[in-house]
Formats: sequence, C-alpha cells, structure tokens
Amino acid sequence: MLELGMALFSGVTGALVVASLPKATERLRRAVVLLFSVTGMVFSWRVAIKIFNGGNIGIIAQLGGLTWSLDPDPLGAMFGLIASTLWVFAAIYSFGYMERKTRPQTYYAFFLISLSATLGVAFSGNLLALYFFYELLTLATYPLVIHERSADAVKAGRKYIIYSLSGAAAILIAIVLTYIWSGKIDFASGPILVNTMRPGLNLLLALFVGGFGVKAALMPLHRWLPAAMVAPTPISALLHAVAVVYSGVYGILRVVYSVFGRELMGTLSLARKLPWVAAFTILVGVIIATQQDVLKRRLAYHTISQLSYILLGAFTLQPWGLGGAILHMISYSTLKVTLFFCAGIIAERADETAVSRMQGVGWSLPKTMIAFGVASLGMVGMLPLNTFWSKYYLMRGGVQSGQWSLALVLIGSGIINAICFLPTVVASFQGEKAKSSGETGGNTMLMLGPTLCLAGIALLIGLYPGIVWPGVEAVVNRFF
Amino acid sequence: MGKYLRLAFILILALLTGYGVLVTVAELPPYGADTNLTYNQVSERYINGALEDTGVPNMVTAIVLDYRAYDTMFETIVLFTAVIAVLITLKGAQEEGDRK
Amino acid sequence: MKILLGKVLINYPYFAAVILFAIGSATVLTRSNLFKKLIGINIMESAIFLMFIAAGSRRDGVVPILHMDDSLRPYINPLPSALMLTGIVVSVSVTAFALALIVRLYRFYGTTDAKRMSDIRNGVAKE
Amino acid sequence: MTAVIKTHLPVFVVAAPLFVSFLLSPMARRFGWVQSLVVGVQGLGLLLAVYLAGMILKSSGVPIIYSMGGWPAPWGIELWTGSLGAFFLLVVAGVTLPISLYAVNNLSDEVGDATRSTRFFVLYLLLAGVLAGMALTNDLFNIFVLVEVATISCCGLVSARRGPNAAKAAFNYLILATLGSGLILGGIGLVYMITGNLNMGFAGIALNGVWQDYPHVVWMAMSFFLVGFGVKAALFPLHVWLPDAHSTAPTPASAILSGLAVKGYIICLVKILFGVFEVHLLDVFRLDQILVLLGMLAILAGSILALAQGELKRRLAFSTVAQVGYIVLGFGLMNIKGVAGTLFYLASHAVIKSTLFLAAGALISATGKTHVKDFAGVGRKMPITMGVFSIASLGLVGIPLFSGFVGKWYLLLGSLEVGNLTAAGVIGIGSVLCAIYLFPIIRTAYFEPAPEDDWQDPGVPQRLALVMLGIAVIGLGVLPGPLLQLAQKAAADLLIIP
Repeated sequence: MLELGMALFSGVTGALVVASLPKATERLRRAVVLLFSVTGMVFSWRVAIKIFNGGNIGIIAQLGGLTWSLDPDPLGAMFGLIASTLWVFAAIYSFGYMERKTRPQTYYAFFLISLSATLGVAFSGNLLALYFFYELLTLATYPLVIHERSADAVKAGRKYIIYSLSGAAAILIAIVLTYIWSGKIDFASGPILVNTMRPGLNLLLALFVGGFGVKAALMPLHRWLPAAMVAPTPISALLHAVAVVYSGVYGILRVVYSVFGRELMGTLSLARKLPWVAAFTILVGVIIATQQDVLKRRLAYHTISQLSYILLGAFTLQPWGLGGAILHMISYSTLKVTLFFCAGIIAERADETAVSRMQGVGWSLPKTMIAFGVASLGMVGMLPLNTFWSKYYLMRGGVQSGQWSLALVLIGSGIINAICFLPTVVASFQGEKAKSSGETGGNTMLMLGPTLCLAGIALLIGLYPGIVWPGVEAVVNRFF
Repeated sequence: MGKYLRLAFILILALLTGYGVLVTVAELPPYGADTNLTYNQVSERYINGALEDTGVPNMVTAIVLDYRAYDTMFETIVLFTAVIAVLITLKGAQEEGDRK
Repeated sequence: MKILLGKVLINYPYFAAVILFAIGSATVLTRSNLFKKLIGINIMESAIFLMFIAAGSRRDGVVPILHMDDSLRPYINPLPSALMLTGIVVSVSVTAFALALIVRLYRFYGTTDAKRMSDIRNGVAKE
Repeated sequence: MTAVIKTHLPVFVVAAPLFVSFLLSPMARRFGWVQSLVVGVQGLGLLLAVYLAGMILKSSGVPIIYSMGGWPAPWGIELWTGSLGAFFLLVVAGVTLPISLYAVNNLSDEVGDATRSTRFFVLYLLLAGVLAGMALTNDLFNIFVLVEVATISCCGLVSARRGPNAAKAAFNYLILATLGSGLILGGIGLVYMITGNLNMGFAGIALNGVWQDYPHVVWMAMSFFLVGFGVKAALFPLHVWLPDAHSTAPTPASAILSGLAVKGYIICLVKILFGVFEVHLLDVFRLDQILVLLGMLAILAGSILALAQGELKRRLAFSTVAQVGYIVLGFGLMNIKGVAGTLFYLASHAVIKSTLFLAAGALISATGKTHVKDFAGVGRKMPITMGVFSIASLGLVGIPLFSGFVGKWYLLLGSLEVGNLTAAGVIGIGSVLCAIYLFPIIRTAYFEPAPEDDWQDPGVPQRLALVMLGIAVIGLGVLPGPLLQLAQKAAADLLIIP
C-alpha cells in the first residue's frame, strides 16, 4: 500500500518540487531529481519483490462514478521495475546532457511526471486505470518531445499527439465494449473475457491491438516514432526506446493475457495472424534501419523492429514465448538505452550524427564506442550478452507453438542486425582520429557513467541469467 | 453547372416538402367540423365554465388573463425584453460613427 | 389523388396558411434587403396565426363571448385566439427589435442591403 | 411552513431573476451596487436549485407539480419539477453564477458605459430566468413563449457589443431564430389540432390514441420541431448563424449563449420529443436513427470546421456546433446509459464551454489579439486564465477525471449497448479532432517565448469566476455522483422506464 503510493507519487511530487524551485539552482534541482527518481526506483523494487513473493497490494477507489484500481501483478511489477530502474540512469545521464541546454526546469518536471505515469500504467489493476495513465503518459511526454521547440519538433509533437490520442480513442471504445460484454474490467480475477464466446471478438482484439499498437510502434502505426527522435537524447533513449513504447507493449501483453486470456486467444482467427504482423514489423523495421544514415533514426527503426520481438513472444501464447518476451523486455531495454546514450555522447562530443561519417570516432571516444560495440553485439544476440537468452526462449516459444518459420525470422533478423551495427563499430576504429573534444570534461562522466554501467549490467545478466529468472518465472506462472 | 445543380437540388427539396405538406394538410381534421379533436374537455371548460370560474363573459379574456396568465406574464416579458434590446441596440452605440 | 385534392380543398384555410408560410420563408431566405427579410418573417408568422385561428374555427360558430339569448349556436374554440394574442405580441416585439437593428446597420453602412453590407465590409464596394 | 415553501419554490426560482431584472434599470440610477445584486440573485438561485435537486433526489424522482393560478393541468399551466427539470435548473444556476461574477465591472470595453452595462445585465437575467422556466415548464405554448423571450434576449446580448459586426450577426441570428420559432409554433399547432391539449402530459396521452389516424401530421410536427429547435440549437446544417453571433458577442454573452442558451433549446426539444411523442412514437418514426445520424454529422463537420478557424472565439464557436452533435447523438441512442450520459455531457459542456469562452475573453482583452497563434507565452503571464483554459480543454477532449470523460464514457456505453459501433467511432474521432484544435493553443501559450508586453490576469471577481468554473470541471469529473444520479433518474423518466 505505502510502497505503491510512494512509488507512484514520487514522480509527481518531485515534479512539483522542481517546478517550484527557483530557476538558477541547477545543483539543487539535480539533487531533487535524483532523490525522487531513486525513491521511485526503490519503492518499485520493493513492490516488485513483494509481488514476486506472492504478495498482494491493491488500492481500489471510486472516482468519477467509475472504479479505478491499482493492483500490480508480476507482469506489471516487472514493467515498473524495468522502467523505474532505467529512469535513474536516464536521470544521471540527463544531468550531463542538459548541461548546456535550455529550459532544464520544464524538462525535469515533465521527466518526473512521466515516471509517475509510466509506473501508473505498470501498476494499474483494471482497464480504466490503465487507460487513464496511458493518456497521462501521452500528455506528460508531449512537452519532452517538443523540447527543442523547433519547427521539426512541433511537427513531430503534433504527429505524436494525433497518433497517440487516436490509439487511445480506439482503446477506450474497446474498453467500453469489454465492459458491456463481460461486465467487468479488472485484471485480478483471471482473463476478463474468459467465458465470453460471441461474434465480434476479433474486432475487439483489433481495436485493442490497434490502439496499443500505436505506442508499441507496430507497423503500420509506427510513423510517429522516428519523427519523435527530435527530442533530447535521454528522452529518446528512455521514452521512445523504453518507457512509452513499453507501455504500448505492456498494454498488448495485458490484452492478450489478462483481457482475452490465452485459451480464448487461441480460438480467434485474428490471433493466428498477429505473430506474422509482428514478424513483418521485425524484418521490415530492421531493414529500414540499415538504410538510415542519421544514427538516431537508425536506432528508432531498430526500436520498432525489436519491440515486435516482445510482441512476437507474447503472440505465440506459449510459456517459453512469454518468458522470452519478458526476458527480452529486460535485456533489450538495457542495451537500447546504452546505444542511445552512446549516440548522444557521439552527437555531443564529436558533433556527428551521420553513420557514414563515423570513421575515427572510436579513437577519440574509445569507451563510448566500446559500449556501443557491446550493445550492438547484444542486438545481434551474441552469447555473453543477455539478449542471447531472450532470443533463445523466443525461438523455443515459436517452435513450441508449431511455427518454425518464426524462429527463422528471428535468426534472419539477427543477421540483419549485425549488418546494421557492426560495420559502424568497425568503421569507427578505422582511419584518422576524428576531431572531438574527447571523453574528458565536466559533464562527460555524468553521461559516460550510466552508459558503461548499463553495458556492464547487460553483460552481467548475460553471464548469470539466473538473477532475473525469478521475476520472469513469476510472470509466466501468473498466466500459465 | 454548379448553379443548375443547386437549383435542381432546391427544386427537388421544395417538391418533396410541398408534397409532404399537401398530404399533411389533407390529413388534418376537416376544417370547421364539429367533430374536431380540439373540442374536448379543455375547450369545453373554457366555453362553459369561464363565467363561473373567472366571472368574465369573454372567454378569450378569461383564458389570457386567468387560465393562462402565466403565458401572459411572459408575453409582457417579451415586450420588456424587446424594449431593452432596442435600447441596447440603439442608445449609446452611436459612437461607432457614421461611416458615410 | 382526387381524394387528396378534395381533402385539401376542404382544408383550404390550412392550405392557404401553408402557401403563405412558403412565401414568407422564401422571402426571408432569398432576399438580401433586410426590410424584405423582415416582411417575410411577418408573412410567415401571419401564416401560422391563420393556421391556429382556423384550427379553432367551427362551422356556424360565433365569437366566444357569452350571450344570454341564443345558446343554440356553438361558440368557436377560444383557446387558439387567446394563444394568438400572445403570438402577435411576440411577433411585434421581434419586428421592433429587428427594425432597431436595421436602423443601427443603416447608420453604419448607409444601406439596408445585406449583400452591399458584406461588400463594404470586404472593402470592395464602389460608389 | 416547509410544505408551503416546497410547493412555491419552483415558481420563486423562475420568477426571482425576472423580478430583479425589472428593478435593475430604475435602481441603477440611484445605487452603484446593482451588479452585485445580480450576482446575489444568481447565488440565491444556485442555492435553491441545489435544494430542489436534493429534494428530488431524496424523494427518488417524485416530481413537484405546481399549477399556475390554481388551475389544474389540462386547463392551466403546470410547472413540473421532475428530475430533468431539477437537473437543468441546477446546470443553469451553476453556470450563470460564475458568468455573472465574471461580468461584474468588466463590461466597459465590450459593451459601454454604466447604463448599457445595466441593460446588458437586464437581458442577462431575463435569459437566466427564462432558461429556468424552460427547465420547469410542462406546457407546449409556454415553451414557445419562453423560447421567444430567450431568442430576443440572446440577440439583444449579441447586439450589446459595440461595432457593426455584432449588429449584423444579431440580425442574422434574429431572423433565422424567428424562422425557427415559426416552425416550432407550427409544430405546436399541428399537435394541438390532433390532440386538443397543450399540456405535454395530456397531449402525449391523447396522441397515443390518435396517431395512427394522422401519421403524416405526426411526422410533419416532429420535423417542424426538429428543424425549428435545430436552427436555434445550431444543429449542424442549420448552424450558419452561430459562429458569427457567438464570436462577436461580448465575452459573458458568448459564454452563456454557447454554454446554456443552446442547451435550453435542446432541453425543450427533448421535453417535447420524449414528453409528447414519447419513445414509442420516436421509435416508429425512426427519429432515433435520424438523431444519431445528425449528431454524427455535426460532430465531424463541426470539429473539422473548427480546425479551419484561426480566430480563437470562432474556433470555440464551431466547437460548440460539434458538441451539440454529441448531445443530440446521445438522445438518439434511446437507452438509459446513453441518455443519462448525454445529459451529463450537456452539463459538463455547459461548464466547459463557458469556461473556455470566459478565459478566451480574458486573453483577448488582456492581449488585444484574437488569433490562436498570437498567444505565445500567455501561460506564464496569465497563469490562472490559461490554467483554467487548459483544464477546460482537457475536459472537452475527455481525459479521465475531467468532467467530459464521464459523459463520453456513458455515451460510449450507450452507443455500444445498442451495437452502434459507428457512433462510438465518431465519438472517438471527435475527441481526437477536439484535441487537435485545442492543444495547439495550449502549446503556444506555455511552450513558446513570451513577448515583452505586460499582460495580466483579469481582476479579482473574474479570476474567482474562472477558478470556480475550473474547479467545477474537475469536480464533476472526480465526483459526479449526485449530478449523475439525477441525470440517470431524468433519463429513466424520459424513456419511461420505472
């Protein structure tokens, strides 16, 4: 109860404190941001541990004539844990990144509100609360997308709002349909529609997947994501590679396992097509990524592709697939944040955003490029890294569901991933040493520290996957 | 072309409305008949009970000033409203000037 | 069709009201002179008054004022007449207000024609 | 004693503002405090409305019937304070109070000197009283007279604004509204001819017996009412007068016109449709489907037209066209959730749109600019105004925990319960379009650098009014309880479900 409240409100409280601080107190502001991010993280860890041990925390409130409930289950706790942990890293990285940027106050305030909104999505116990926090997340991240205030940023923000709100409208209609058909909207008592056999379920599934698919960047609903890359790098890293897009992915996982339930899903004709939508997104996303020259855009398309790994695992409706999906949620997020952080450092320090002109950057920014290289290897799915395990389980899930070709898609995508990133890493260590301000200087440690730390965590999980296994197991046991 | 199309549209609309109105007129209770539905308990009482109820031999007066005096109150309010509206329209709005 | 027309003929006051209503509303919608619009409104309202009064009428009916000598002849229905008194007052009020608005518009634009007013507003009017 | 007060309360609620409006002009010559008298009488009205609504709610919808002049129902005129009446009365009183508070000592720019301001308040009070009358009346011809007073006072409020544009808008409004009145009166005439009653309950009973003999007359009467009230309520293809009138009117007048007057006509239409023709006939003549269709059309067209407007007040005015679509659509759903939702939506839109117009007026008078792109940086300079504007926008878009969401939720429930997925989709699209036309204003206000001008929030009463409305938007969203219950009772009454 207390943990849940503390985790949820630390972000909003922090935002209020930041907003009320005087403008010129940069150090104090950083301390506040760090304090509240860490509070959020600590309490979501405590919530998660309690939930994984079979505990139960729930708050139910009657507001607006409707029932709202916060009642995290292992899946939600896992999502909250991933998001809040990465938030702390992003916060520290932001301190370095925002050093010479304008409007830090707005930035940090909305950064913290987004933390609350994301945790709200994670901890929501019924569809209404999920919808509310999902909308709130859209609104809270909008100012971050348009932080640069350039014409491009405003345009991207507009696109983001239109896509997200359209998706939310579809979700709302789907929620109302669910409520009318089954009379309940809470996740706690097993799948909502479990005993509902009626025509129109395919349509309902399409509405849900279409709605959450916007944020999960399921093709062809992905177009806002590359546009939103105009945001500051920590935001791209955290929100558009992890938190916001995960809220969409999380929504789809919820729909599949808590609204429809896997038995019902197995009988729907649309559900059999969904893995192929995900497979299509995986391949096309990564192929488009190889053709992008701007590093951040390449990473964006790559994100689109990787998110569908998780969805693919979920759509197989097999324990191995779901386990792989959860594991991929953990491992992919660490690596992708690392990649984005590296991209930010390269853009800041070497003033370079194009992949084709990266020769020699590796010599001037060796630590960054090593981290980048490690993360790239992870994206391919090499053994000492955590994504190896998640891909392995995803493939097992695909095979288990009797669809061999899904495993082939994953292997093929791994190869294209290699084409996508490894040449860049190799090229960066060739040629002359590029002009750069190097990896020293006031804010570098603040940026480099979290980056290396995350790469280290990825390696650690790769070597000892047992440390995250209890969580994954708890989630899988919840639904199987 | 667009003009003719618009004209045709208006014509069709007018014809349809006209036909509808014609049918409606034909369907209304026949004019002046004693069997009309308006001769029910309501008008009965106005006709036969007005003197007793209100002491006025003129039934229209009885209705206006007694049975439905609430309407008459609003009738005066309509007049009052119109007076105020005329005043607010004309008085004090002159300073916008004569453009001529 | 014949029966229809016959019935329409029986109900000729209503038919007249309908035609007046059509004339009135057509005037309102097609004329650009503000006075003509206003007159159209008045025609239209008269049409409805006519319809109401006709609805209250009765063959061989007499005015609804109680008279002692002759109670054989029926009185007409007094209610529509009473209602239309109110209706007429409403119509007068609307007319008065509309005239006031026309006066104000005339003071500014020097015309009572809606088309010329919008021309003047758009700045393309030529004397 | 309490019984006497209880029976006479409805009359008092209607008569009090009218009475004060008569006194206002002569009193204004002597005393300087008449404007606070207006606020006072509105405050009293709100208290009484809350009391009445509480009473109706406690007695679970048993109406308070008052026969005017002591003449019982088919002969005299009835005031029928049922759940619907109490509901709308509450809405009227709740919205007119902050608007009048906003108007106090704030009219000199838009309206003129003290005399003109007083006359403005006279018209304002007349409109308020007449709207209360609309909520309670149960007589067809009385509705016509009330509608006429409302029309003339609305046009008067528009023409109170200085400048020729206002006069032109008021004239167009007056002419078209009178055309609508003519149709309404014609409809009343047709109903009277085939039922012989003007009291809505009796007319309904009589109509139930005879409608099969006069199907065309019933159909014609329905369409007369629909078009007549449609013109006045700015139902989509008949909305042509609204944007000019609502955008040129003085700010408080825009607020009450868009927020309440339009709804008054809708309530009258609903009373006639559901009270005289009743659900059964509406069903037979397929009016439910027509209403849903018209509503969807209005939502889409209104929102798209609003998008095209560059002027702030015009954009808000077109948004009203779209929102009227939601309300009409909800009534067409003909189930308890849809109708209750649409009633709640009506209330929440009354609050939200008044808030938006008042805030927009404050912005325009502080900055002297009217285009939506001109308000860069206003959010920091006028925090209260822009904050309330943002809250209201979020409410209109339908973010959860703001009042618009509750209404939309029930509208969606209602439309999906009858299996109308298209309507649900249009409601969703409408919300997105609403976000597209409102959010850019908020973005420029908060996220763009402000010019050096010295812009400020309006004076204390105005700020108080804005804050009251802002709290109402959130309050209705978080705790809609009693109002929603009342709306549900009203819906049950309308649909004749015990």
